[in-house]
Amino acid sequence: MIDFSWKIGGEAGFGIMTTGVVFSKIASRLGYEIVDYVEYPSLIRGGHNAYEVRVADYKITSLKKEIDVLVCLNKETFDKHKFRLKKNSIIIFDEDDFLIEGDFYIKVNIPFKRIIADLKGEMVMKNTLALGASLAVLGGDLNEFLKIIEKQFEKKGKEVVELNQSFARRGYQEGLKKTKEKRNWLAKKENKEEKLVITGNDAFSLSAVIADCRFYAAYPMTPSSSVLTNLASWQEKTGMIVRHAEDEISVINTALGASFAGARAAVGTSGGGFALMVESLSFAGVAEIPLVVFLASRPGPATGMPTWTEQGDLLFSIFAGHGEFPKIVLAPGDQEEMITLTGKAFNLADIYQLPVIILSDMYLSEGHRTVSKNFLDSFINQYKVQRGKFIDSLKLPDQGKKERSKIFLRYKVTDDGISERLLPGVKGYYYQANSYEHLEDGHTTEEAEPRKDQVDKRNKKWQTYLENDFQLPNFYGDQDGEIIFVSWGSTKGVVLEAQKQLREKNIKTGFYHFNHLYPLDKEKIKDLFKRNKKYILVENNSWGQFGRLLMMETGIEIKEKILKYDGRPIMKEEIIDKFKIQNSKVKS
Amino acid sequence: MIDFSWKIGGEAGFGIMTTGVVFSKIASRLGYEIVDYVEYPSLIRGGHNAYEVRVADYKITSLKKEIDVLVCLNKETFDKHKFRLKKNSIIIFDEDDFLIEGDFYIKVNIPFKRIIADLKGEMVMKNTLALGASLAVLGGDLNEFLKIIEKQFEKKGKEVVELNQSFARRGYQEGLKKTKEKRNWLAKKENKEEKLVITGNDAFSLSAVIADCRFYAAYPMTPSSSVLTNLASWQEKTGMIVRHAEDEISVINTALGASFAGARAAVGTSGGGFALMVESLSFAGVAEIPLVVFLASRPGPATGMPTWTEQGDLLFSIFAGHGEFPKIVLAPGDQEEMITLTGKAFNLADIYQLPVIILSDMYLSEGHRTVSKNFLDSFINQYKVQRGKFIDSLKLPDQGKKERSKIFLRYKVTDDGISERLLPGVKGYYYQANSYEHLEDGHTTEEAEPRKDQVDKRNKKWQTYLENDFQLPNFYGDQDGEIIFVSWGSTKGVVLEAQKQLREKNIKTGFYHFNHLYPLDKEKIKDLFKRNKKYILVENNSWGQFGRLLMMETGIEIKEKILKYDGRPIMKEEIIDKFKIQNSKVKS
Amino acid sequence: MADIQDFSGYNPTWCPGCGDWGIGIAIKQAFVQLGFDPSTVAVVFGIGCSGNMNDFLNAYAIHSLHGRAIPNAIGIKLVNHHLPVIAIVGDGDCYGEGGNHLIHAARGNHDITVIVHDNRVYGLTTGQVAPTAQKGFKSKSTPQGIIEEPINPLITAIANGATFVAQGFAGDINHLINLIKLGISHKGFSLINVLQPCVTFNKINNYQYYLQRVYKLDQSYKKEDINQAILKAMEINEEKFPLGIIYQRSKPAYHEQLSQIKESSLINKKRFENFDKIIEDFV
Amino acid sequence: MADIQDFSGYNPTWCPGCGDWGIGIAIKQAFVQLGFDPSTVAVVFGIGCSGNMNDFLNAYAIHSLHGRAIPNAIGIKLVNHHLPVIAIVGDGDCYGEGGNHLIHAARGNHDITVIVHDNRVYGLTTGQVAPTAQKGFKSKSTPQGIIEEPINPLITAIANGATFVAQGFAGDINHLINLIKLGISHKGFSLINVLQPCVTFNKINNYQYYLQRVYKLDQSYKKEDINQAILKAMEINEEKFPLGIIYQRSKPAYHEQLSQIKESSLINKKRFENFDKIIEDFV
Ligand SMILES: Cc1ncc(C[n+]2csc(CCOP(=O)(O)OP(=O)(O)O)c2C)c(N)n1
Ligand SMILES: Cc1ncc(C[n+]2csc(CCOP(=O)(O)OP(=O)(O)O)c2C)c(N)n1
Ligand code: SF4
Ligand code: SF4
Ligand SMILES: [Mg+2]
Ligand SMILES: [Mg+2]
Repeated sequence: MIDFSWKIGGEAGFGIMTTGVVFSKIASRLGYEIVDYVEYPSLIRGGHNAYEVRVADYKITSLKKEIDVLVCLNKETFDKHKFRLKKNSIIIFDEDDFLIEGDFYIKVNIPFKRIIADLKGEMVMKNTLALGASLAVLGGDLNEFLKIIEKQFEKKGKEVVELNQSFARRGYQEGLKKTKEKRNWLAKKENKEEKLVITGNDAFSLSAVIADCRFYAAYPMTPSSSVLTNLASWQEKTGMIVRHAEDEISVINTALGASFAGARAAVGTSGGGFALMVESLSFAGVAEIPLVVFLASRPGPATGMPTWTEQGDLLFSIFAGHGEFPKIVLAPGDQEEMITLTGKAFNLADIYQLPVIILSDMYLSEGHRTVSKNFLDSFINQYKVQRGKFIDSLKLPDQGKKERSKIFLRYKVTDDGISERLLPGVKGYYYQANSYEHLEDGHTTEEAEPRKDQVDKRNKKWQTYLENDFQLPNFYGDQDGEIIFVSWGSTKGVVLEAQKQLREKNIKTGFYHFNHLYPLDKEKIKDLFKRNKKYILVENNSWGQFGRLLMMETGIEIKEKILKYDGRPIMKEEIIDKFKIQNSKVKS
Repeated sequence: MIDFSWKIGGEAGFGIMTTGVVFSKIASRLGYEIVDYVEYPSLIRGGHNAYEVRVADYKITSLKKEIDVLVCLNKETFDKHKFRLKKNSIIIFDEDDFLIEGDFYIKVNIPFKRIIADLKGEMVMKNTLALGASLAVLGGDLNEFLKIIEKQFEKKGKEVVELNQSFARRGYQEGLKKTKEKRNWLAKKENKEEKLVITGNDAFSLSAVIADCRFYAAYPMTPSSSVLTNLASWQEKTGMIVRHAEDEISVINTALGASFAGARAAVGTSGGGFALMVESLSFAGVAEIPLVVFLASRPGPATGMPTWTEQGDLLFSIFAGHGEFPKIVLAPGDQEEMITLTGKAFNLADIYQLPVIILSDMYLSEGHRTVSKNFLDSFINQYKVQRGKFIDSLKLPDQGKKERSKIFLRYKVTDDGISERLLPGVKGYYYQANSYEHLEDGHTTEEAEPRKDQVDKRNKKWQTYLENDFQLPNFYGDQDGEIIFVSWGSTKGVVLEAQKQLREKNIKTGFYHFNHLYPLDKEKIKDLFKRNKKYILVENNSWGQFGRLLMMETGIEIKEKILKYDGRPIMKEEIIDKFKIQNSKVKS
Repeated sequence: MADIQDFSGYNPTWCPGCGDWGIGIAIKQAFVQLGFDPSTVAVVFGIGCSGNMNDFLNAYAIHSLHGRAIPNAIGIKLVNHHLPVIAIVGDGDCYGEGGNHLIHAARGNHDITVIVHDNRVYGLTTGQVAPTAQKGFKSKSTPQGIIEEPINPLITAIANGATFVAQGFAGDINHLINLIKLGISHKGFSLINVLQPCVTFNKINNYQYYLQRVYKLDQSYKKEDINQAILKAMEINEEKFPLGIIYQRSKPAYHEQLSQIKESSLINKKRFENFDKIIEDFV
Repeated sequence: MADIQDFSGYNPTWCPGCGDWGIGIAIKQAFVQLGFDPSTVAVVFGIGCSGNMNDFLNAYAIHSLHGRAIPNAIGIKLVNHHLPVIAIVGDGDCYGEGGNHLIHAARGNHDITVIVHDNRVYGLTTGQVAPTAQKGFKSKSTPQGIIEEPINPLITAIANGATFVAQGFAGDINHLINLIKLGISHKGFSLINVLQPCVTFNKINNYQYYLQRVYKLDQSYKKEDINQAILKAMEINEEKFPLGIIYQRSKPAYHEQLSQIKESSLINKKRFENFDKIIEDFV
């Protein structure tokens, strides 16, 4: 069984990130599963940059604590990660840079600097050397790397391609030279399924296109920005219109205009930008304009830690917006769920005519995973664009001699809380989408009765949603386990891995993973928690926000909590360790 | 016992509002207690405008349903309020305008139009006539009215004063002429205490000045705007600087700059404006800059019903802001509480170095009440400006030969979560207030440990607050009542009145009124709700937001709810009626 | 062919004599003369007395948030560029709360027409200063007189890429009708600043005030000369108010520069389904 | 007397060759030459590579939100007007996200100095267009080239009341030091737009580009003539970049027009306690 973790580190601004992605892609092309994670400062240069890839020949869903191969482009990398090394970890480094004392580790000395000086290369090419060397050490195939280089530098001409390839080869040769033990950790696998290597942001971007989203507006903000980059770069192919607006208020209001005009529309941002959109979210609520909001969190408050991860915006996003209006909040647990739930979000926004928030975070948004091409294809085949009560044509009104255009009852009170929504521009009708309280025909009102009716109508949508589209948490693991983990969103993968490891120790656990976060179906969820088990909440924040939401909505209180809020994702070891302590406590 | 309700109505834009306030003031000066309420559309002209004053010679805290005197400046007023009239209600109206059929009511016909035509007055003077006539009908004294007119028109010259006074007299005479029964409903009382007639906004404004708030910024928004008007008009006296900025984002950021520089600062707005401030609230949270936010709600979502009332922003305001940071939310129940809690809010903001929100709503913000001058004086005498760990001087650092300025540990980790805050400009030191996560000295950090320490430090403030400054709900009524009402903020008065009336029917009730809304002390509150009683939640919104908060924070679920969300304040009859039905249900 | 009645919704609730009446009539008349019908035009209203026109004017419409009409209008235009899109806004709305959007919409030359009710006050919130208020103007929020100088929206728009910048006067409806028609017909970003007396809260900048200070640009005025236009627009700082098109140039509108919608409007396009074309990047 | 070392915080993390290095040195040098000490000056930083100077420059400081440095700076100034207040911001920061604040701060002639790092891109978020980007500039957010025209911040400021509007170049540090000193010494709103090559994400507007296109305004240039100044500022549309003070006039600053703080700064005033004076209105 192959399962190792490779990490490269160096000074920020020298191509570490690209190198990491290329490594992940190579591993995937060779037939392996990957989970990766990047650490970088909110600086363009200076500071430390590191990229970690876990590779396995079976399904994996989180990182692992031990680093098996560490590529140190500088000494800091070694110092920072020393505590995660095992005795026989492989260290690829340059002895001209620094020395590693003692008998630990398998040391692979590659004279990066000297080679670059010899071949008159640039400093960034350290990466190419390092990747070549890594492949050699791991017993990998160089070809995929060479192909990727070719594609990457194609536009810059043959010479550039060849130069870079020569560095890759040189690194590979050096690596082979320095490797005594032959490994098959990256040996090319046969009969491999076709796979994609994508981040959560990529998954959102792909699914938005599949869902026929035609308008995307954004203002760059880490960790959501690559959605903007993706969708903008695909514009000519997909025909989507992408607007990088002057600020987030303009972003959401352009999208609302677009959605009013009939196009599926979305916006993307992080907590700070989302905060600026909150007034307009309320506008979407009262005017009943569909919108998908992609909110990729980073640790706050305020500017916080822009390039790190946290699940800190849950309660904020749920209650965001003044006044009372329905919204739906979904939080995918991984790339696959991001694909399916994004598709669903666009349908829900149209069906219920309200804002749907997709909650992500840096860990999910910027980390890569392998996703099988089959999975995506079957999603594409199954996906139906459901626009609910949106209508794009209507019989011309017949009103006697002069055929005057007629007002359309945009906010008609109905049993399910949803009214027909007419495409603006359809001949013979008109109506206004009103930010004031309004009558069924959209005109402003301040009268008590219609006000009450419209509030009831809007609130009703939630009930309809709960009946038709809400989904209970997924359950993983053993129904008869004594311990039940409860988590949401991006913490899914790490809990699954912790469960696996615990099972190896003969500890059976169950796991409720929520991705339909709001609204919640009180009675159904209460049922799930009826059994007398030990529940443990796992969240990447300091308040246990989902635990509080669960308490509010269902009265269920989870007292045991594993909370992490230092900007880093939770490691499976942290769950297992915590669990041990708690367990021993119970016993003592 | 005097207890009547007077209401005047007419077309918007014709001085109804001023007339109402003047009536309230006259009643107060004559020695009575008042509660008033204004109804006006979000239009400058057109639409209906009405002003209602309840007057009594004992303490009253809400409106009453029956209208005893209705002044109709147009027919609409009569039609709209007919359902609230009793058989012997007094109607002051103009028969040239419309006729009232049947034998009901005490009809007082005042030919407004003809008099105005005769005396060549302007249409607005209808109000003066009507007020004069009202005083006559009620057995009131004309002098106070004449004095108020004098003060009001002073600046426009003697002639204008006299013209207006002549209308007042004429109205009074007409009123006397048409009154058969002599009443003493507004007879001047002796030995009366000096009283003020103030709105919730006035109370906030006064208390902000008393609390030494030196900087106020706002962008006009109903129903908060009169705070801006008040504070701006007092600037020359108080020395406060008031800025009407270009938008709400500028409002809060100017105030944060002012607060950073050492001045007590506040901002005021309604839900929509508050929504725009939310990103910066999070900034105040992480940078630990004190700020008082006055949030006067109106029915949302979005533009909603600008001139009406609702308690719809509770959960939004509590969870407003991305990331996790502490804030304090207070919701005064009436004018007196607005005075004391505003004073407290400025102290809390300084002591805990965080944003403190004062939640009001249109009903509290724009309705008048009598407040005794003694109450205010004793508040002024007792009030202490407590600035917590704010320091405005520090010994010069001694650092050897060259005395370089030294960095001040602005975010020092302490037991209570609060660090010293140095006045910027103090010689020999410097520091930055940082919107990024930071070290104790304010420099940006992305390291795990200091991040965790700062999150813990900020969260700690809540605990310190709960120990030192949190207050449990006030209890009113009978400890042994079977029924316990639970409400918050501006619904206080109406519940108190409902209790009184129920007691008259021998139904004993208790009432927990919350004004320290967030954070809540879980254990202490759970204790309060331990007794097996029938709890009834009273809220002016559709979600029962406080009920949900209570559930989240304490696990207490209140199933019986009286919720109103049509833009109107709750009437005591609505509580009593609902109560009857519920009660009878219980019996059947 | 639609007539005035087609566009007439509720009876306006503006104060008698308010300049908004004139603007309202001019807009409806312009729509009629352009051959529009309520179902063939999109209007976005801001929040203010100006924006209250939402209930008086029939059209496919958004009654937006305070300050946000412009981005809404841009969104509509990009999706359905065959619809004419008009934003009807206040000076507090568009130059205060939403000031940033004005600049950036101008930069993009988005093909929308922005009609600003310049009454130098916040009418709907009962009389605070707008960014157009004259220095020293006393209002509820500035009882000692405003310290700020008025904004110059005309130059701000011209210097930042607007291709049609005009000024009208609510007291000259015929002239205004024409201006609005020209603004809507212009392909690109059109700003029409309309001098609008607020009879209730602005006792200084009333009809008389403007009648004495407005004048019409004549034939000799070269509206395509940007330098001249800017100097012309400077005159409002000296309380002289040129009426007419102050600046106009022809330049492709934003939507005309999008290859995506060369063939058909965004809303009418067929769904993109060639997903493999984008998936290949991730293998 | 403080020296450069007093103002030097952490070592900058800007890319080698980035124009921010030059701006950083110029600011520190100007502070030293003006006789400041870290404890006698207030600085507000925006969010961006530019704003990252927060950790490299010692002073009483706020590291603000993206786009909000200007209102923070105004607040500080009004409370403690004896402190010089400088805002150090990016072009995305100040002309994009915070564009509205620029206009209205200029209108108020608030006595703050705004130093904008004009690199025509968003540096910190790794290379999207800023509002200053040239039409057609290709970036992560505009792979087909930006459609919008660049903002003209100089005219925008001048036309809306700024009293000191200047342009500097990160490649001419001595000139820039002087400009910053003059801007800070000027009583009123000062905008200094600094042309700043971003060597990493803007391969077009690099040092060469600017060296070929910048020129210094000479003695004969009349900086107090507003019409001339605006025409001068128009030149940037043609890729000519005048360096120096483009416009300056003397006018009371906002805080100088507040009677409340004639005698003493707001923070140093005695507490107001004559409450009956305001209570009487309510009897
Ligand atoms: C975010 C927000 N802030 C404030 C308000 C309150 N408000 C409504 S209209 C208005 C100003 C109206 O002035 P203007 O835009 O000039 O329009 P006018 O009434 O003068 O036509 C304000 C401040 C609001 N609705 N939303
Ligand atoms: C509200 C908000 N939106 C977006 C961001 C993300 N962000 C950080 S810096 C930046 C742009 C930086 O560009 P610029 O202001 O030009 O500064 P530069 O890095 O070029 O110096 C953005 C969009 C943010 N921090 N806050
Ligand atoms: S308040 Fe002014 S702007 Fe509003 S309707 Fe009346 S006159 Fe017109
Ligand atoms: S990315 Fe550009 S602006 Fe930022 S530090 Fe590097 S060169 Fe300078
Ligand atoms: Mg206005
Ligand atoms: Mg920039």
